[in-house]
Amino acid sequence: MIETKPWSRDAMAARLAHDVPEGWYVNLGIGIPTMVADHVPVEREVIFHSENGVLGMGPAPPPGAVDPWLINAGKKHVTLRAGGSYCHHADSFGMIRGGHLDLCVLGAFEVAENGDIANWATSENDTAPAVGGAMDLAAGAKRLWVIMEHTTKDGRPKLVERCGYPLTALAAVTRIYTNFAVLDVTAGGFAVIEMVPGMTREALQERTAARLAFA
Amino acid sequence: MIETKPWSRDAMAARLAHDVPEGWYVNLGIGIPTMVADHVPVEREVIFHSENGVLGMGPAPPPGAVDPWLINAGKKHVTLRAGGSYCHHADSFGMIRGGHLDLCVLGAFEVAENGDIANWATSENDTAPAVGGAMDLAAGAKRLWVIMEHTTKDGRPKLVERCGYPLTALAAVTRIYTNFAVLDVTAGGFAVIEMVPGMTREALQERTAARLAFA
Amino acid sequence: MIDKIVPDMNAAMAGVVSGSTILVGGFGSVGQPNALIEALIERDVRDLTIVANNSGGGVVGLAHLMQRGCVRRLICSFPRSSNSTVFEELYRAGKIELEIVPQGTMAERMRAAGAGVGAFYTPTSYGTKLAEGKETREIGGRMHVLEYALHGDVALVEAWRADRWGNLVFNKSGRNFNPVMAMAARTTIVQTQHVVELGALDPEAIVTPGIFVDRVLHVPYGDPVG
Amino acid sequence: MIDKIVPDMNAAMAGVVSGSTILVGGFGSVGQPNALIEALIERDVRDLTIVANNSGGGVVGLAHLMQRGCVRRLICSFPRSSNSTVFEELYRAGKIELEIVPQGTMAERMRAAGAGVGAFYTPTSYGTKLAEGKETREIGGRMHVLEYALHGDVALVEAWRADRWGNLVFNKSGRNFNPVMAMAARTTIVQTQHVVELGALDPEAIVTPGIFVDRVLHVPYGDPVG
Repeated sequence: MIETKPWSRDAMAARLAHDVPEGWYVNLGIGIPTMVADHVPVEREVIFHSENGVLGMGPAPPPGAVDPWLINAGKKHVTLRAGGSYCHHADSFGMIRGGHLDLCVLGAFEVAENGDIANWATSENDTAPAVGGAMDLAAGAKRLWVIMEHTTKDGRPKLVERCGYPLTALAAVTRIYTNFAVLDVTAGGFAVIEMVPGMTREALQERTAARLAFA
Repeated sequence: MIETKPWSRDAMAARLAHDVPEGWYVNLGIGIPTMVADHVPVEREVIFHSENGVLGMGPAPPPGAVDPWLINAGKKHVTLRAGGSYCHHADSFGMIRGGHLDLCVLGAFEVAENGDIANWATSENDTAPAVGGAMDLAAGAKRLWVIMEHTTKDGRPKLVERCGYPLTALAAVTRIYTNFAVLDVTAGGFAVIEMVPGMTREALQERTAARLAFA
Repeated sequence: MIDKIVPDMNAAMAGVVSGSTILVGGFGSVGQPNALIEALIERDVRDLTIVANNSGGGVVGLAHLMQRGCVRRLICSFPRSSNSTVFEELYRAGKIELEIVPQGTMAERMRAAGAGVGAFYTPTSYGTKLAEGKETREIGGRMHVLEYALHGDVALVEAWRADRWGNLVFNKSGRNFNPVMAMAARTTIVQTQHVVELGALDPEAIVTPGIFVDRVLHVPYGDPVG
Repeated sequence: MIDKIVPDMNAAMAGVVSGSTILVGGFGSVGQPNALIEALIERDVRDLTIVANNSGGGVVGLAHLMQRGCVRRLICSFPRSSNSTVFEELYRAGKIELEIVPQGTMAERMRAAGAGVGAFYTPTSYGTKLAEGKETREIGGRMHVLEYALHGDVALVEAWRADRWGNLVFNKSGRNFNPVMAMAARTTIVQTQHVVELGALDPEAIVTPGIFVDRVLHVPYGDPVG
């Protein structure tokens, strides 16, 4: 196996951000997805949505300028851009479920080759399960992209033939950004559209528990 | 049959208005119901709702002070009281269907002794039928009162055992104000609670196509 | 830079084709996108399904559109008015189809379409002619009727103020069906009395956020008449 | 004169009894009616079903209420947080029931309750554990799950400004579930930071009209913490 330097989380977020065009309405999940916003230049107008009724979110406020009344779905303080607006939870999820978001980016425990996603519960949870808005977002957005490490910390593939963990939504994911590659979910399964420099087809396949197609 | 002087439309509206307490949220249908508002003194705060997204309607504006952007469901120019607000049609009918109106007052072609109401279509219509918000209001308000002439112009009773015209809602009406009497709809049918001066039980029964109970 | 403001009617109406389902805002003459309706007539799109609360009066707006034979089917709560003769004549002659929907059910069906709700149970119309043939279900001791989401290909909306992101506010009872229809269509086209700078609308008071809006045309026509 | 402003907490909480289903506004620590939650604890109402997005953190608010053994059942989308230990311990010990609901479904179920919709079909959760045992239906080529309206006996709401008719506006992301819950309960009790004269709120910008509000208590507590 050839040694490769995987993309950092920041690089993954930047890679995904590169594919988000101006004018899209985008919801970013907690974790790596949130980092995507930092890589969209402010002059490229992308309108970020947060489940808790914020549309047109801006970046985190500078220290000293925090408004305690303005948080995102991750409970972090944010700002509002000119043109932004507030709404209540039923209206906010109307936007989500009604297919008005061009893109949702989520993390995941597993993605299956048919686009199934598992990202809310693992059999290892001994605390109570917590779903939040993940199922609404996964089922509702026009496109669902996943951004995650290619494998778990102990090297288990997260791209699989069939999810083992409880599902969040069926056949929802259309694209995955990992620390090793960018993949599309196609009718024929995972199709690799880009790999980290130094990565080989064989090495990527080894780290993946489903058959990969290469363009 | 003893000669009686029936209540005028204005007197009927005043009689009904007398029974509307402060604090109620009230929707008034087109026709005689609309006249009810004129008989609620302004210091008795009753909050009038109009289907087209107006809550807290005030009286018609004086000539010269008409705002062309503010109409009620009857397409008449109205005003807004301090404390009033606007909403869109889905929210407005959420108020109606969700049981948040204390009272709706409608006119009717017929009311049956079980509270069925027919007020939107007659077999005589040769134009297209038009239902508007009648079915939502009849099904949704906490109380549905009907205000109407006791009989048709040609003397046919409008209080009946069973409606002949297409129904607006089933078992919805709880009280009727006519030009001759005020009646409750009870489990035992129509119960007369007041009659116009000079009216007798026998004469009222003659003008009614269902058995009347008298207190 | 996002700019949903379009320069002219051609740009506003691009891609609106015959056979479409078109949601038309307004209640009575207030909040009706008259300029956009007139543009439908000029473009001579036909075989339309129109969803609107009223059928139009006189020979302007929707009545004009119907008179020109452009409307195959009307979904409507109240097609009757003091001067709705165009519709009534077409209807009697069997030249236009009519689906009567209770006003609240019509609003809720479009809200469902906009909010990704496939269908819902409402107590409205249970036991009436308008519920004939529809599924029913008892919920919480009360009978309900199953109603499906009502989607539009296009929504024609009138707003009071709009910005380049497509954020909208309305004027008094001009709000009516407009925000609901804006949610429910694939393409939402707005005529607005006023265009304002981005940021000029109070974020707490924006009624229709731009996420529901595709194109905005500035049509400062003035007050509704009639 | 209508006056929904109540003089003290006793008047605000009158009639709130054990066994109730209580809808509690707030998302994270923003827009949470903390004073009203504390009053539940002081009144020692028990056997409660709480509907809230989160399970509370630390040992204040909802966590405090649970710690005191007042909550039998929690209906919630996200009971986990960095410091939600009170809930987690009770849950592991089998001392509290949990119904997990997707956040949008939870909001929509309460909106349905408020808007008189008995039940609705949503694509959310189809094919997942949270849809197990639920009715499904194909609509427009897509599978949907049937979800029922979620009514409250009481809603506890936090507002920014309120008038004596009970009209409310909120502050930024403090809006969240508050307007939805206000619609969905038999009795809606509001704590508001500011009380204003009738007519001071812009009629175009009132978010929750007083028709959904029963009592308003002035609690100028300041900013959310944490």
